[in-house]
Amino acid sequence: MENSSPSEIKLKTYRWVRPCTIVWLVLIALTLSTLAVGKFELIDVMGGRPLVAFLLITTFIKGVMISDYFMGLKFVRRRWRIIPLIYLIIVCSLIWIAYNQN
Amino acid sequence: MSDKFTKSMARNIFIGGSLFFFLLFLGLTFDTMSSLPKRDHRENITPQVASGKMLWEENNCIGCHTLLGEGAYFAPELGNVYKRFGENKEVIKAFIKSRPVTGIPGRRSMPQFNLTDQQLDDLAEFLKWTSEIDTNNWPPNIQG
Amino acid sequence: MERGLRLPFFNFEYKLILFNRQMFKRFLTQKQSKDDYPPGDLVIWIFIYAELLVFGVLFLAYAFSRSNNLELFNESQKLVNQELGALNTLILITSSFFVVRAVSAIREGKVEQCGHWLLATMVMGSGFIVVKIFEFSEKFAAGISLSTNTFFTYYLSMTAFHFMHVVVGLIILGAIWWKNRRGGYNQEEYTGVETGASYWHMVDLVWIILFPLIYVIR
Amino acid sequence: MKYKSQAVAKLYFIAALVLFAAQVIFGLIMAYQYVVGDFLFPEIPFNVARMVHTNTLIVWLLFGFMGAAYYLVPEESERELYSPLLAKVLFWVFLVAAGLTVAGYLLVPYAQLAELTMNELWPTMGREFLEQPTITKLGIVVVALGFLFNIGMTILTGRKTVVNVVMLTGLLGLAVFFLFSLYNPANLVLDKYWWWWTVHLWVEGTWELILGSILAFVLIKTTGVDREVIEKWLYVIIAMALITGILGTGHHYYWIGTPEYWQLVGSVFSAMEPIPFFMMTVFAFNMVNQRRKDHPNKAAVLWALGCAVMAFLGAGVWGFLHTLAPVNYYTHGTQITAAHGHMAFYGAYAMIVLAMISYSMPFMTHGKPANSNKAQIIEMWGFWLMTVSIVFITLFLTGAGILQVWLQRMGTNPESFMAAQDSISIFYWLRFATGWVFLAGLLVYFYSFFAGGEPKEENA
Repeated sequence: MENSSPSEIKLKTYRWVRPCTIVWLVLIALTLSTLAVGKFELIDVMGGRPLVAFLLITTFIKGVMISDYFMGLKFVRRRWRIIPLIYLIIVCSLIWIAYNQN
Repeated sequence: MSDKFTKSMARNIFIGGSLFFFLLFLGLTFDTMSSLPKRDHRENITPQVASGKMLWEENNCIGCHTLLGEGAYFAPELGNVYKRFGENKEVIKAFIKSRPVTGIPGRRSMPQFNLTDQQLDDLAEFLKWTSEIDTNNWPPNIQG
Repeated sequence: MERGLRLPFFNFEYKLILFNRQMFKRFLTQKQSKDDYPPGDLVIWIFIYAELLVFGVLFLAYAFSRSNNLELFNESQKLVNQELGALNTLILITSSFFVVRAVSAIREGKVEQCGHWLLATMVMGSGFIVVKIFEFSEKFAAGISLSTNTFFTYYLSMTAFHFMHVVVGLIILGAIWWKNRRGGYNQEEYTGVETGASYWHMVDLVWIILFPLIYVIR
Repeated sequence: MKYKSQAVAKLYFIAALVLFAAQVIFGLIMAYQYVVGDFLFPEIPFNVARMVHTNTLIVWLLFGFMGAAYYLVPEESERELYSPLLAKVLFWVFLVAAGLTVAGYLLVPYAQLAELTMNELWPTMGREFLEQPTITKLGIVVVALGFLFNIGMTILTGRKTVVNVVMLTGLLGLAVFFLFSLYNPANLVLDKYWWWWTVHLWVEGTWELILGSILAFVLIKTTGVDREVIEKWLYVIIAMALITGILGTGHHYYWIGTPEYWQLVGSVFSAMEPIPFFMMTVFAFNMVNQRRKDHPNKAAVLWALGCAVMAFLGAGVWGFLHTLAPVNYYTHGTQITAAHGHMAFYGAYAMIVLAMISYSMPFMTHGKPANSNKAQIIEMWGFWLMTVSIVFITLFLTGAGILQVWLQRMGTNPESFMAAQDSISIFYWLRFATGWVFLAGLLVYFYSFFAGGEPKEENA
């Protein structure tokens, strides 16, 4: 299928630029929160489980945002969007399971 | 077939990917080569051990035995035979020397190699050296 | 003798499981035509999935061997510099943002602007490399190597493996920037830029997972 | 077959099949020696039979690859072979060298063969798969250089297609990595490290390129799907093969004295090695499903599809069975390795050579695209007999391996090697019986060349 018609591109580019700036800022905020958790040894202070859950959820959200907005999978057929989604779910949940093993 | 999948990009991935991973492999090889001297006590390789290895090769022991798990699976593992025979070179030498020429009826038989005493000692020395390689504690038990 | 929608890789499963769903769905959802394929060349996406799989297996190997010798991992993790890790994450996220701007620029035909955004991405990427080299030299100076202990085996092998991917990413972006400078891309033909961008996002996505897992989780 | 110089491949294929038969016969001798230890002792001890078995395997596969190259390169580069005379000369040089070496193994004790061939000047003998005397190894290097020159000149001055280029890359890689067999240091750990550069980077590196390009050629010719599509997928498959295969060498560096990080690198990357084989299976079936013409040579298509499937099972699944370090700790050096070896070698490499033979022989014997229905049916009987018997040999050896691991490697009081071998002799008897089925399949396959009947024309 050839690229969509010029007017279509206009719409898509417009929609692209604005959200990706927001996404960028949100990503930075989440990264800083992860650093904060690490820096102030909150995990040792407040116990590991809730905070690691928080970390994994923020990682998951960051991953989904990157794959949807930055990689542009949000504007593509659903089957391509599912793959990174499932990947992130599996990796983050298995890390959570491994963390709780001991 | 969709045009979204061009042959030139596939070729680039092939060339780029294999070069990339070959460079990684060279890097790991370099690291292994520089850290091996600390692991395989190569300083103990005396001329005797070297000639023992030559004997091991020239009599094709690898044709029946495994050494550190690699070789033929017909006869026992010899990487740790020095330890299995009670850390005693004489037992190994006696075993090789005493192989019957016509073999043991109905059993897996080791040929008689007619080695001189000096050769037997070299071969035992090589097997002793091999048993002292740091193989990340393989095999799982003394049986090998 | 064309048979239905031709998807090279998934065609096999779709034929077995689903009655030809795409044709049916297309008639229903005509409101806004989604692209059939992700941006960039499909081969890069096959490579991306392979790399995600490798890194995924490495992450899980790290996680499960961490739970086996917890004390060693927690102890060794103290030697790891979290600020540098976080700085690198911010760098990579920003470089990803720049490359998105580059793609949207070329989509609007602004070749000049796309070149600038690509340059910005590469500058951030080299920033990541500088920080990484500093971190590695710090570790090697402290006598830490691949064989020090299990934690550092994982730490060094994963970060070095990712580091090499950033280097390759910079080479790809450099090639695209060079082709763009010589007018290789325009509003009609920009698949190359999207391909490089998708690869770069994969490198960023992998680091997003790697940073909390190795640097923070204790 | 557009060019008459392609007929040179027929010589190579006949030699390949003769050596294949020799390999199977010595395989049977060894299979019986596993159960009756002193069979043919001391005339042909087990180690001599094994050397002949493994060396004839490698040599007949090399003959097959060379024959395949001599057949497909002229057709791909659309010009006559650079020098058919050189091809014939190299054929006889290689055949004589191989024959002398095997005769040397059989007639003279190995130590004496080493003396005769002055091994002490440049010792490279006595290592698994590389037992040939040094002069034979140098002979192989010369033959390889001549062969590469011949093929290279044909490709460089003709049409360059992906199949051609990939075949040349694979053959060049094969020649380059063979050179590592000439390095044999006194330090056993170094010796083993570099030994794997020849063995592993052959069977899980360059040979996969050769396998890919021959399979692509056969599929292009038999399914008529346009070349662009097949060549795109060829590149993707061999890219994945090299990406996973190169670092996959690590799964040999677990227990030979190399640092421990190889257990991580080796496990992760070799666990991914089945992926290219899976892609190859999906690719082969996809191409045949989308075929634009029904090629009369059904047997060749069967061989090509069978090769993709068996390569995935043997090299992929059975490889993954014992490639992870924690598993390999117990199964290293047991019959599990032998089981993987049998199915991987037959499935990936023997079958692709037989597929090429099955495709090209009709053209070379009577110029028609396919043999008669009768001949093809007999050939398919040979295919199924050989393939099914290899599957059973692998199953029996896997059973033997699992029991051996259980008895000899696990538990509090493990049995000695010999005691464990006696306890699993039932599997060796079953494997021995299946070996005869394989020989029967081979004979049926040979008979299919002489079955006669009216060769079939190219239909729609």
